[in-house]
Amino acid sequence: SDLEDDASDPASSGAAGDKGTVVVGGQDFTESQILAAIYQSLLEDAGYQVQTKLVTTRDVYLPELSKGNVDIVPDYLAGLTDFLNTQKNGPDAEAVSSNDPAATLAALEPLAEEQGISILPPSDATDQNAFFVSQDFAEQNDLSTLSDLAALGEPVKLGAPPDCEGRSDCEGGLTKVYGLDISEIVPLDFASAQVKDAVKNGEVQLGETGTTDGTLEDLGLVLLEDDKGIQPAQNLTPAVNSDFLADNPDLEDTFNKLSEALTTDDLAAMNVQVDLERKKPADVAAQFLEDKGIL
Amino acid sequence: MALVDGVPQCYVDNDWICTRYWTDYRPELVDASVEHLWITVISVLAGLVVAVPLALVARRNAAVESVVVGATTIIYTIPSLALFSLLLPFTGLSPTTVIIGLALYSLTILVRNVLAGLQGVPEEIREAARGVGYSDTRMLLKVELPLAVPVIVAGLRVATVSTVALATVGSIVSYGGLGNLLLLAVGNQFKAQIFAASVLCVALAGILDLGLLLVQRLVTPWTRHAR
Amino acid sequence: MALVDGVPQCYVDNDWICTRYWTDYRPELVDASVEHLWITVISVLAGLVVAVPLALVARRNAAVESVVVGATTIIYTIPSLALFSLLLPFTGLSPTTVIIGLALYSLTILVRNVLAGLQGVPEEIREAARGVGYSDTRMLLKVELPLAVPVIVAGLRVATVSTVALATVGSIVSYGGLGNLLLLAVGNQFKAQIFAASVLCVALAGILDLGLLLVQRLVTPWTRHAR
Amino acid sequence: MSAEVMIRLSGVGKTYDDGTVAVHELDLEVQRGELVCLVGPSGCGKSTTLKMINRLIEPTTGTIEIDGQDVTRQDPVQLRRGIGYVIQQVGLFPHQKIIANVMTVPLLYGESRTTARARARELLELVGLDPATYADRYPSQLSGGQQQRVGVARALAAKPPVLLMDEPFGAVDPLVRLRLQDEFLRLQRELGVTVVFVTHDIDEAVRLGDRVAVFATGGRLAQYDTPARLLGRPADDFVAEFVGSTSGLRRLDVTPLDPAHLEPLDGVRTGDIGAAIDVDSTLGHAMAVLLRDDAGMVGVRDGAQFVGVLTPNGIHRALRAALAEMTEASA
Amino acid sequence: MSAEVMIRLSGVGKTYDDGTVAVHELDLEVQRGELVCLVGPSGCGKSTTLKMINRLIEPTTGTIEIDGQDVTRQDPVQLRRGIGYVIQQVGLFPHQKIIANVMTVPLLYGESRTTARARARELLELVGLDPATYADRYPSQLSGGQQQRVGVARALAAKPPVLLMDEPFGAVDPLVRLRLQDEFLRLQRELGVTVVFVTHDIDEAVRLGDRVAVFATGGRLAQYDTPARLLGRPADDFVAEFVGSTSGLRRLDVTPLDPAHLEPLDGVRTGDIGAAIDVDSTLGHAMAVLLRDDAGMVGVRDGAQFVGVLTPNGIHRALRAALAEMTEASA
Ligand SMILES: Nc1ncnc2c1ncn2[C@@H]1O[C@H](COP(=O)(O)OP(=O)(O)OP(=O)(O)O)[C@@H](O)[C@H]1O
Ligand SMILES: Nc1ncnc2c1ncn2[C@@H]1O[C@H](COP(=O)(O)OP(=O)(O)OP(=O)(O)O)[C@@H](O)[C@H]1O
Ligand SMILES: [Mg+2]
Ligand SMILES: [Mg+2]
Repeated sequence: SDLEDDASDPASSGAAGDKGTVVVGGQDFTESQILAAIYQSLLEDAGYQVQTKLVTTRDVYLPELSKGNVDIVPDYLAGLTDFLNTQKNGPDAEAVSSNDPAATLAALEPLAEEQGISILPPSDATDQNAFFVSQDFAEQNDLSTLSDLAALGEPVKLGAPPDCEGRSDCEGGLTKVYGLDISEIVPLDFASAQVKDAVKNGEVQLGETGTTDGTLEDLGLVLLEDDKGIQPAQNLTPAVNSDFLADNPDLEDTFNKLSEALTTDDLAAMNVQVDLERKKPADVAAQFLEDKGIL
Repeated sequence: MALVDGVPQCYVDNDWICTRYWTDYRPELVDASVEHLWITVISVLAGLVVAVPLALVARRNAAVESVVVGATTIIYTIPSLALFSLLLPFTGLSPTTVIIGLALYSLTILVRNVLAGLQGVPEEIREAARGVGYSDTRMLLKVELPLAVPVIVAGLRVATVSTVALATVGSIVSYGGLGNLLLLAVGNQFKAQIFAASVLCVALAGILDLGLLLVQRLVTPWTRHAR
Repeated sequence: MALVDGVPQCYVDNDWICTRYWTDYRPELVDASVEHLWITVISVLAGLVVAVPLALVARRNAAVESVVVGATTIIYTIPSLALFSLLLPFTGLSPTTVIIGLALYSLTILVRNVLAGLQGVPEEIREAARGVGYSDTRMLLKVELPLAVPVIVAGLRVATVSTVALATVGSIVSYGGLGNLLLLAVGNQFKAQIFAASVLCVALAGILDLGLLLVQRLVTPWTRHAR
Repeated sequence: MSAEVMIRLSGVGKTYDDGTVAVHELDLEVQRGELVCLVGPSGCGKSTTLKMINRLIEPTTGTIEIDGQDVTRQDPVQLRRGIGYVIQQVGLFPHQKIIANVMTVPLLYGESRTTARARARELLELVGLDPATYADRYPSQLSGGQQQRVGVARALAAKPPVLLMDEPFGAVDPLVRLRLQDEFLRLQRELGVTVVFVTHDIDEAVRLGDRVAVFATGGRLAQYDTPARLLGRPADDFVAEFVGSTSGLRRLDVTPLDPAHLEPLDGVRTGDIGAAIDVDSTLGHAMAVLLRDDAGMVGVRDGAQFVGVLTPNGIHRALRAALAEMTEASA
Repeated sequence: MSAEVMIRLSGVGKTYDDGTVAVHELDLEVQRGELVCLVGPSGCGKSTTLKMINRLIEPTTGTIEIDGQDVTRQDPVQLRRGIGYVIQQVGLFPHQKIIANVMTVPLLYGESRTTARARARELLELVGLDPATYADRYPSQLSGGQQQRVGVARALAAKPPVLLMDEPFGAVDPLVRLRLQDEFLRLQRELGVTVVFVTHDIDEAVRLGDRVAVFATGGRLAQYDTPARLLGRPADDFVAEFVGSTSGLRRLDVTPLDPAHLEPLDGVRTGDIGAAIDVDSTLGHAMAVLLRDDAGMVGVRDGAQFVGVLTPNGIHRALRAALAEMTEASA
């Protein structure tokens, strides 16, 4: 529909359609949606016809990416690494991701290669997991880091997805690295309204969300700093089907330009625009590309 | 709260009801509703097309009935996530995945109601039909199915409404119709969108339900004349 | 692969089928199954208890029927996540949240089948009952409901099976029976647990379904004597 | 006298939605303890009339009173509890065994299960169905006539003051029917029940009815009279035709012997008398015996004593006399 | 002669699961074009017998042949297409209008809709239901007797070579029934249909049947004979009782006048003769006329010419003679 008078209708930019179709994959949360929209704009500008398919989990799009049903996905460095690692070596395999982006990338590349996936250079922008408490709780106990919380020495209930248990970037890291006493993991979705409610009304003390979550402040919640670095490097990186990349080598430049320009602050800002100002991801993406002078 | 100027107040307040949302997102809402509608309709029709022969096979004897009803039971208990993942390797990120899944779920309801409907046909009417030389097929088409229509349509209505609800799950493979909007909105607490998508879901279910009721009235005129 | 000694091979290989799992986790499996069972049974019974009066009110006139059926439709289209979040402020992290939610879902199926079943009672039998002086209540209890049993039980069976499946969603408030195990296992790719929980879900659904079938046979002995 | 009226229909009419006039301006009174038969051609509104009395169908015009009370002012359930009803389509409860179908009604009146069961067994015997064989069957395991008899037993089980019966013996053979009619009449007299009885069998109507209402197509009452007057003085051609050209013969079954029509025994040798019949036989029986053997006459006995002989001419005279008497009575 | 047998039951029996013997070792032959009536007390196995012929019920013993072919070797659907069937419970299709209910069968035989509709309208007229009024109603909008007639029309619509009818006129009044019987007999002779006709009305059986089979309880065949012999020489007490104590009277309706039993006109003045009847009337008609007026005799006319007078004694003699004749014939 061309009801929209926004200047950002990429489909109308000249060269559309003569390089064939590209399927952009991704997950259906705000950030991924914005990045998919940025990818779509870039690709359409490069003359492709673009279809975007946002799905719920990595399980769904990754096999499709390696099969070539999906061509390109904006993904997170450590998340992708861990996924491929456990897929190959089993759920109890030792983590090969770390808080060092270069090392993580080095671990990822061979794993991705095996699946027919190429990893383009990651951006500096990251979206790591993070833990939050209520503003009141933080003020009462003068908390700003996870170490502060551990120093309190009180058992805490953690609201996080069930897979948190034992993970080094979650319950495992919190107990082993920080020495937190986690009495119970209440299974609540990542960054969900439920977990935020539960923290706010004290059913749990600690909740899990992402560093680019723009909504916490409004809800009276605060992040605690990961001062001991248990969170692996979740730098944003384009994952491309290897065959597709081989057929379209010029894409690498396009996406490198994006990765260089993108920062964590950009992500948080764009998230706020979508999550709070309710702008459409496509519009936010177009604005971003224009501001950065990429398009 | 530091918000950019010109953002509509109801977005700022994150109101449930926000007329601005309905105009801003009209194309998305229309597209999603249309997708939701056709996925639902095709799934239920596919389910019905499979359910009727299954029910017919099932009523031949008690053992087959147990197997058929048991099998559809098992399908129904497979969580949609798992079912879709099972289908994914074969059908990929396509509407087919969703449609097959939804059709399979609707089977459970449809098979049982088709069976119950057929069982409800009075024996003397069956005997009269057999007596004048109706073949099994003809009796089915001309007597049993028409008389079973109220119960079958009751099943179709449940199946349709339930499919409208379940179709949202299709968002896991990006063909969830209004479910796509719903899931995104739940993720970022976009209440106006949650509300709009939910209302449209309900409206869709309501319209389909009403439509089926009218169809039933139309095809069972004899029930309107009291004795 | 550096693995701790003495870890069973099927854990190491992450096999789907792992007998060791079943013995190691027996208490968890039993607890989860029991929880699943009682949550399901109570939810469906609660649904039935509400559905019958609703159906009775509904059949008084077409307008009320539309309202009742429409309302249950609306409930059915509310995604479980949303429904549970709506209930959460009132009932908190308790089984009540799950049971109310599941009972509400089962309403849709039950109300329609109770209605369809009652409609299927032959007019001359109703007339005979009215003629000998049956009150509406007595006719309902002694004539209409018994004759509607096959259709009502068909609905109960769908509702039960569907509730067994839906009960897993209760895990979002940590009362999901086997769903709790399932969700954990999906989270950390513990295939033996995914398999065991799924099998138990299916078995539970199958057993309940069969149980209801037997109940139906028991309470409708007259259907066994062919004319 | 008006206290004696049990059921009164005044100007009762029923027009269905599509304009069909099923019953037209009907006035009908039934005395307490009376048995009134409704007869008439198929589709003339008999069932509709019956169902209006117990409010299964609401009349479009007129009023219906039972025992002086307007039925439309009464609670239909309470009303029907006081009225037994045998439905034309039989309408047994398919999910209940035969015994339970019959017990249904006494239980409704608050009888204990034991009493109800005993009464049900009694009634099954009465309608000729051995409880040992039939009590525990389901309706679908009975023949058409057997099902119908269960329906009658069910209606009788309540000992209701008013009984509406819609072709209750339509599907049973003449022997069983005769027996049922006799039993039913005995019961009806004994209990003093007021009965409205629909039948299309004019013989049955004449045999059972204290009065008979003949309906014409379109729900019009053509004649309402005692059987004797109906046969002797049909109100119009329609009634005459409906009651049948053989109406004189029908009277054979309802006319008792009259010693006045016997010929004296004088000069008749006992050997000449083929057979003997009782003095309180009907003419019909006399004629049957007369035809059976070749004597041309039949002896008539009062106890052990012969009182005369009956010849074909005697029967003719007796019939004629009965007809004349009727005509006078109705004049 | 054996080529003439259309339906042959040999040693046919049916025992239900619970041990009820519905039909016991039945041998029965029906000639081509013959109309056989089955009568007997309620529950004696008439319906069961009928349903075994078109395989709605499978016999437990014996064989059934139609036109020389064992029915169990035939496809039941094909078999039933050649056999019209009127079910005792009427069994109209509630979801089809009256006209569609009747059209059902011709359509089954591949007739065009136009032909089927025309035939259905014809048959509705035949059974006394005006198509203009009833064609577009649903079964629930008809009275009991009207529904039953639609059932008959439906079975006749196929012009089947064999017709099984289970109490087809049980719910209609005597006038309509007489008309239906006449129409039906005409049609049956015209088309040469072979009919097995269940009825509990012995009058109907005698009137319609070429032969009548009387069943006794327990599904035993008590007698299988022409109506005349059945009335004149009942095989046993059961048959005698069933056929009725008034069987002599029943004969009135089937026995024609015989000039031999008339008295001469000599010495009778025309004024003395009450009324006149035709020489080919039945005795029944004669008697009805005789009773109607006071003359004690009735004139008998052949065309314009009086041939004699009939007195009560004459009727008696005629009946006696008919009985004697029958007895000889069956001896
Ligand atoms: N399913 C059954 N199980 C047991 N007995 C049965 C079953 N169906 C019928 N019968 C019995 O078989 C006998 C014959 O039944 P059938 O219907 O043939 O009688 P009928 O001669 O047609 O009687 P009617 O004149 O009353 O219709 C009856 O005594 C009946 O009770
Ligand atoms: N729902 C209806 N709509 C229209 N006409 C109807 C309806 N029900 C019955 N009729 C008509 O009303 C008339 C009277 O019906 P009713 O059932 O009272 O007849 P009946 O005297 O009992 O006949 P039968 O002896 O055949 O049972 C019939 O002509 C019938 O066609
Ligand atoms: Mg009637
Ligand atoms: Mg029968």
